[in-house]
Amino acid sequence: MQREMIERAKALLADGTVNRVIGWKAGEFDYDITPAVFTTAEELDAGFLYNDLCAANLSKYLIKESRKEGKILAFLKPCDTYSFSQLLKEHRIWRDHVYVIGVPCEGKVDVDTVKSKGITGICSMRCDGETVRVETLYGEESIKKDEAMADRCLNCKSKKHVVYDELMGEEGDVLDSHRFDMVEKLENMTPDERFAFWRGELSRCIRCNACRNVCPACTCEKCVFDNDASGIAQKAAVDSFEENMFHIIRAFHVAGRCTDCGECSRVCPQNIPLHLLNRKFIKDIDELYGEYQAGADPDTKPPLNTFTQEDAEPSVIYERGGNK
Amino acid sequence: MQVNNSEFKPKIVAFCCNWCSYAGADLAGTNRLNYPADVKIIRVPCSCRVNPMFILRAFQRGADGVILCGCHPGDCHYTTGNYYTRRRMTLLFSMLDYLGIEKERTRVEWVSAAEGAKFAATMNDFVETVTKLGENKRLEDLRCKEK
Amino acid sequence: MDRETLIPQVGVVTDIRQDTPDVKTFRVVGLDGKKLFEHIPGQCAMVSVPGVGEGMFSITSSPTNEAYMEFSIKKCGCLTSWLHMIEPDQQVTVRGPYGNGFPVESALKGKDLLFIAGGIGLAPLRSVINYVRDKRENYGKVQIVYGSRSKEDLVDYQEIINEWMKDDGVEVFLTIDREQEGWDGHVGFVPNYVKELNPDLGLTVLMCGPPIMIKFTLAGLKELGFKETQVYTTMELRMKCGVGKCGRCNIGNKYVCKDGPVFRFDQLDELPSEY
Amino acid sequence: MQRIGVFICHCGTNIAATVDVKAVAEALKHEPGVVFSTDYPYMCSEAGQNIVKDAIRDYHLSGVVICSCSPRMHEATFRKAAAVAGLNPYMVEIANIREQCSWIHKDIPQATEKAITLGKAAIAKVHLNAPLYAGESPVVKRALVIGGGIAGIQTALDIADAGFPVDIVETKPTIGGKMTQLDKTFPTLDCAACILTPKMVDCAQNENIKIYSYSEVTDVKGFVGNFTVTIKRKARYVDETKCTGCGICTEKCPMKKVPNEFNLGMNNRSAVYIPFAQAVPKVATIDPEHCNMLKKGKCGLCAKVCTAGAIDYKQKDEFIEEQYGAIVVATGYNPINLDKFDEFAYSQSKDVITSLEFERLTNAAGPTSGTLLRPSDGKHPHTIVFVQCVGSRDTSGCGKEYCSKICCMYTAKHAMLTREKYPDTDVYVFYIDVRTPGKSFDEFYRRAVEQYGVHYIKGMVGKIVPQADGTLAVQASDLLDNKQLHINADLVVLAAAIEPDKSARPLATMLTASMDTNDFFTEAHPKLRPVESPTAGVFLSGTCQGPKDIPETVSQAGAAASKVIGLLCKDKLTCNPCVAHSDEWMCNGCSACEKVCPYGAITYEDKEFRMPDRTTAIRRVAIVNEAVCQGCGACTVACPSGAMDLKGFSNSQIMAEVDAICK
Amino acid sequence: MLKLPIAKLDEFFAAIAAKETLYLPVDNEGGQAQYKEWKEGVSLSRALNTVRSAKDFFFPQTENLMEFKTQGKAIEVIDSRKESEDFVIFGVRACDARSFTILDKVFLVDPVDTYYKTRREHGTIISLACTRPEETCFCPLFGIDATEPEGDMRGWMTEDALYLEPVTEKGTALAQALGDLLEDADAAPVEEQKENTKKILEKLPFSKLDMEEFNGDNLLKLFDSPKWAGLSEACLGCGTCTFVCPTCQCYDIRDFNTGHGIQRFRCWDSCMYSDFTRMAHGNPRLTQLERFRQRFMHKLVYFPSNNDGEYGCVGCGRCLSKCPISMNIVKVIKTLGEDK
Repeated sequence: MQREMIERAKALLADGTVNRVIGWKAGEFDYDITPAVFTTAEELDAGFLYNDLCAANLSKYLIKESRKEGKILAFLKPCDTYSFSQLLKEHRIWRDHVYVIGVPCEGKVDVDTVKSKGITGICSMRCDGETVRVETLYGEESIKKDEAMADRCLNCKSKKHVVYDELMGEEGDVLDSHRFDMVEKLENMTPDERFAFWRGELSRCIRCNACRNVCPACTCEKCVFDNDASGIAQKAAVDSFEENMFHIIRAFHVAGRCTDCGECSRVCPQNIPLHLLNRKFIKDIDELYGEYQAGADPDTKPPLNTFTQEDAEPSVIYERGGNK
Repeated sequence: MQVNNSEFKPKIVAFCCNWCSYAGADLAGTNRLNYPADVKIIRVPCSCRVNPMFILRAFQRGADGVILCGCHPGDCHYTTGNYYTRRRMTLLFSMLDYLGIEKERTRVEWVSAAEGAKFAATMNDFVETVTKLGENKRLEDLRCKEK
Repeated sequence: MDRETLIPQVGVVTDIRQDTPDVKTFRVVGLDGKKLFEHIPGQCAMVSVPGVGEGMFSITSSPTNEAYMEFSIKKCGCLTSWLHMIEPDQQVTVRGPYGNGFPVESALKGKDLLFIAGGIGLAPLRSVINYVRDKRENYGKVQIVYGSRSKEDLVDYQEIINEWMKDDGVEVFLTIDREQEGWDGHVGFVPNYVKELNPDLGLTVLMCGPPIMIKFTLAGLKELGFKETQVYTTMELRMKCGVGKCGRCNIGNKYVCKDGPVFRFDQLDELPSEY
Repeated sequence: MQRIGVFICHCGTNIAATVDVKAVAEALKHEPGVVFSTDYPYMCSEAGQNIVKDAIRDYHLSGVVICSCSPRMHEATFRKAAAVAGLNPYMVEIANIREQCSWIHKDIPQATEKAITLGKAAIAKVHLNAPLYAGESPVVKRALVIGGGIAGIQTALDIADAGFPVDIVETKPTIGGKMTQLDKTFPTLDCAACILTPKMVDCAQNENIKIYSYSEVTDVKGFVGNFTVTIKRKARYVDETKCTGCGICTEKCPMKKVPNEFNLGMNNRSAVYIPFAQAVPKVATIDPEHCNMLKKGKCGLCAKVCTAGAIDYKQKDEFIEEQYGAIVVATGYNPINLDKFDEFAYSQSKDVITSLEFERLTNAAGPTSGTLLRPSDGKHPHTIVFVQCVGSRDTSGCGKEYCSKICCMYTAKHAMLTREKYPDTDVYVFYIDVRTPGKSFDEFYRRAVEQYGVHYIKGMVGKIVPQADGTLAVQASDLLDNKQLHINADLVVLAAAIEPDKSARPLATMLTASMDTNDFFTEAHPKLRPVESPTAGVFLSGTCQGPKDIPETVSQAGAAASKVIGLLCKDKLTCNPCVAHSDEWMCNGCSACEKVCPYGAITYEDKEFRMPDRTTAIRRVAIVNEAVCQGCGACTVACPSGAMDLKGFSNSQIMAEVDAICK
Repeated sequence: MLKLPIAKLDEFFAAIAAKETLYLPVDNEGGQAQYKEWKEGVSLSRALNTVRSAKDFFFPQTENLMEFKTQGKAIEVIDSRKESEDFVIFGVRACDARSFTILDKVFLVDPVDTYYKTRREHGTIISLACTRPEETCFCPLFGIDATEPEGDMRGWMTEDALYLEPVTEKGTALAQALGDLLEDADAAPVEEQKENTKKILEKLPFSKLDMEEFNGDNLLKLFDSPKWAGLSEACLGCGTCTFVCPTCQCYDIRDFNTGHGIQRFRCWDSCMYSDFTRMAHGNPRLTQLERFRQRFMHKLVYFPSNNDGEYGCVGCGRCLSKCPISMNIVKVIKTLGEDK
């Protein structure tokens, strides 16, 4: 696939369709892959990479890239296309400056997940069918691929590309994932347990803003939390309240717009399962206002920007689940 | 330490839309319908003006309960405002509940300009509920607590 | 015992003078009625209103003023707008002094001095000018070129007319950007005026003003034959925490809070162009 | 930081009896920024207002807080007083310490404490108030009426009578609408044409009225007082100014087999046609679908016979742009399509007709010249079955859930007229309920039953099966007698539900006017502003807002006209200054605000910005039309960045109040 | 050399905790190590290092500097600091142990930061030698010996014992206070462990990067390098690298109105944030390139040029494993180092 992508990119560069290519660039190890813009065939040969470790969602970069001169070729995985489509819907990307090639994704191996299995000192990593072979400072190890994948890939919502100019490989389908299982589990806890759970998680937040800055839905020119005039600007989550506030408001601001790409949880240095906040909103929206997948189509109104006269009353939350 | 609930005076912030609920609150006053002084009303043009930030801000600053009152669905002065409110607040409150914060501390109630009695009754009920819950601990900002 | 560098003292604003439509000069003393601390001309102090903000301002009064300090503050942001609303007896907090200041007791001593200022840029220079005027014997001749948008925008106009202009050995050249009724002085931008005046190449230049003025004046001075080693400026706007630790004020490896804010242009030349 | 004056009203004893007003004045005196604080028995009295005015001048106040009764009571009073004293009226805030404090609390210390808190909240807010200025926008003194039926005609006439120019845009070649197709009108049974055509003529002759017939609105820009409307004048291939309406062309036209829409296809017309004798404007129109000259370039007969030289085969659609101050929507209705009701055999038998077709069959100008004859064989029908509520009050999903309102009465009319003209005819009416709430309506219905012997049967028609002998087997149930009925009818008339005209929805989008799920336009307020749409400057007339009969339509038309006149009488509109405002540096153009705006007040612009790094960038940003925004604030919450804020109720103001209350 | 049988580890912790607050790396809910206060039942994490560095102890993410009370026109300044209590940090790795000397060069030079200084004086550091370095480690590059960490007392953990060696007076005092819990021991097992670890350290991929380019003389050349554009293009501008970094010390001072006073607090800030340098006159670092460059120039050029060649990096590798886009100081060193 990688070879094919490089050839196609070269061809599109050569015929002038595009003048840049955004993709993934190899790092020092197999897993430290950086999103990068390539402008020449040589650069592509030297560094372009696509494999089971290329996890970053490139769609957000296109906000800036599409505003530049000329057209850029973007390789997008199925879940990236949802983000891309949502960004188009919000007029954040200049569509005619982007040439999208959809590329297949079989789920990405996550180095942190591998490390959490006790494999450390990883110098190289290679997918061999369903097995991931890892070379470490301390010898060779192997791990099953599905044990090496992050939650977001294990519960992949769709292998279908919702927007593209060209597709490589077979088109996949929308999947029936179990992505709400954990949300449900939390819902079934008592409020005390839930409170304890979230305190345990959110108290680790260091307010590095990685979740926000990587999020393809967070595209404000200036975030309310950075804007002193907003009255709620905060920098370091000084009090536990501020941790809650930041994550509640952030989740609320992306509610109905979050495509559940899972980047927030991927980049969190503290391994906070932030996607569980977004998924809660998605689940509520699905249950209360009808199934809605952000980014799935260009026209439907985001659920928080529309209504029906028959919508549930807020008291529904008192009724739901009794005294859970 | 056991909180003595009979002495606990909750702080309640009530956001009322200018056209229905604020008028309903006025009517409660005109009819001398008593409700606890712990309830303080903030006038907003429409319930849809209430940003989730305001609600969290109130909790941060020491509110023990926040109630939002608007026109009945379908009667919004601006036609559609309270429909948005309804969705926004349903989701917000559900999220607070999900985080383990007592859901009884937040409420949305539709009160028309004619429902002075309902306004007073709602406030009495809400204050009672929040009083039972006691002080807001789960969504407090320790810095804002009087030392 | 280390000096507490971040904890401010409380100062009382004893007098507020409206200098121009958007500049006020505040006179500040300590709670005991005495001057808060000593300083070198060109040094700054952090003035703050708790809950509103902190701001770094150059101390515009001369160290020779034993009674009080003055800050000339232009209304531009949240804190400065707030300061413009206050009335005498309002307390503020002050910490400092910060920065190196002008080398009035070393490099500048005995020199002929040319001050070039634009707009509120007079504020840091005023401290030096008055210092030099008070210690006249230590310095050669003094020339001051000061320009502003209009007559009303000239800061310390009264002091300039009533004191500076009457001093021996002090020449003041005022200019305003556009013709104005009741103004018979020079009209034109500062850089051009400096070139017109064709100052003596032996002068040491102290310059402060808006970046665009600095840029063109420096170019003009160079054309006239001045060397960068002769020209000083101050970059106090780059100061944030005042102590050179918060990580903002550096230009390359130089920290404006500690190594500045007063720089000679040849020093700036060695630094990355990040200012 | 403001210089604030605080004024505590005793309201006689209304406040002072339970709130220690002196204590409140004293406590608030020490709040930051407060330079003056006092109390007075009646703040709203002239003397009280003078205290406020004097303090504003003497203490150079930049903000005023009045602790008194509800702002709904006296906010305007104190704002005016402040304005008189030279303070921007929006620098006044009211703390409601009567309705929301003294009147509901009995305990004096408690009420006093609450009053102080409310005062502090108002002070906190006023610190962040900024002077607001009500903008003004000029009013174009011309109205547009979309739709030339009785609703549009009446509205236009009333507006024109008041002296304002008004344009009617009608998509058909003539104005008149559905009413021209009706025979008699209930309950007085006067002839529709007799009462309508004079009004049509009035329209044509009124100097203030301009009729754009055979035209459509294709674009609407602007806002109340200032709409720019693009009107497409469809090519009619006849020069309106030259055509005399003599009709020679229609007679000579060789293409005579075009279904006549005026008679609902029950007879034919020529390719060049005048819809009916009293059409306004009375000019011919060439139907390009059927004209041989336009289709094949052969014929040209009409041009030859036209002595006025009005025929112009080269005519093109023309787009004109006009300015209007107000727009009235009068797009009317249509009977629903009956495809989904095939149990009534409408598509199978010519003798199953709609009520509107029945109108044509009984109309002297209709295909049968007013004689009631079966469409299939031209014979006189002896048994007629009327079926009510065909598609109305239908919860099955095939029809409409609402009641079409007019069917009960026109069916009674049809039944009665049939029995009167043809006493030998048996007339059955199947109904769910008969609804006759209207002046003389129930009397009318009873006359049909009692005087004319119409068989009213409460029940449903299950099926209609055309028989070999040309009759129609009607299977029905009689709910009162609880039995099945079989009637062999000669003619079946279906009272089809009515629905808004199809053009309404795209028009609503253009106007940013809201619609309900049935595509009826929604009112600004269902009770109190029934003829205004929520979009300022857009008014509703007739059935586009909901089913109604002619008198109701005419009265709503008049009401809409009076609202329009009220608007056009003003030279300038004063806007509510408490409107949304977008900070274009923070806006990212995501369109969330636009989606929740009920007034269409938000538009987007690609604007060029000079960025701090001296490059220029084109950014899509939201622009709020302050003349259209009503200040609800829905957009401010939809906007995640806070770029959108509401003047007078800004985020920081409300949060300052929250802080003060929770302190 | 002192020795503590591993079975007595809890006893050892308890003994310290009885005297002073003891912090040590503990596994948290996120499955990673984090410094937490030792309490009965808390066990030492087996992870190589904590996600957040140990700088928190001396330069916490947020700290209240002072309070203000205002009344009318009057202001009262209240130094709300309480006398800091003594504390012990156990398990600091060599990289973090070195980071304190780097922070000292910022906070303890004139004008001294008294908040930092007080904490520094009250803290006792028990460092712990590494035995299982990871691929991201490159402390040898900065002359740090992971087998012989700095600190008030240094320790080596073997399978059956904890070996300790007091280094400073503070360390000696602590060892003495622990009395008979510690016994004198032979250093041989420690030496053996060191040997083994060193073999791994030898294999570390980045421990021998070429640093020749990075000195004050090349300041302008490096600053003007065209390569910054490519290096910084994917940077998200988040603060992850700066917040996990043991030597990053940029801060912001802010006021918070609590409703009954103003709290002035200091909190971590990041030079990677877009409005970090936004000040009264504008923003001198407008693009992410400039901010990205600032961070690395500071660590690799500015800091050494002002501090006798000492780099502002200790090679702990946190930014390597935590950067969301896997851009890091090693890639910067490699890329810019090519231009010799």
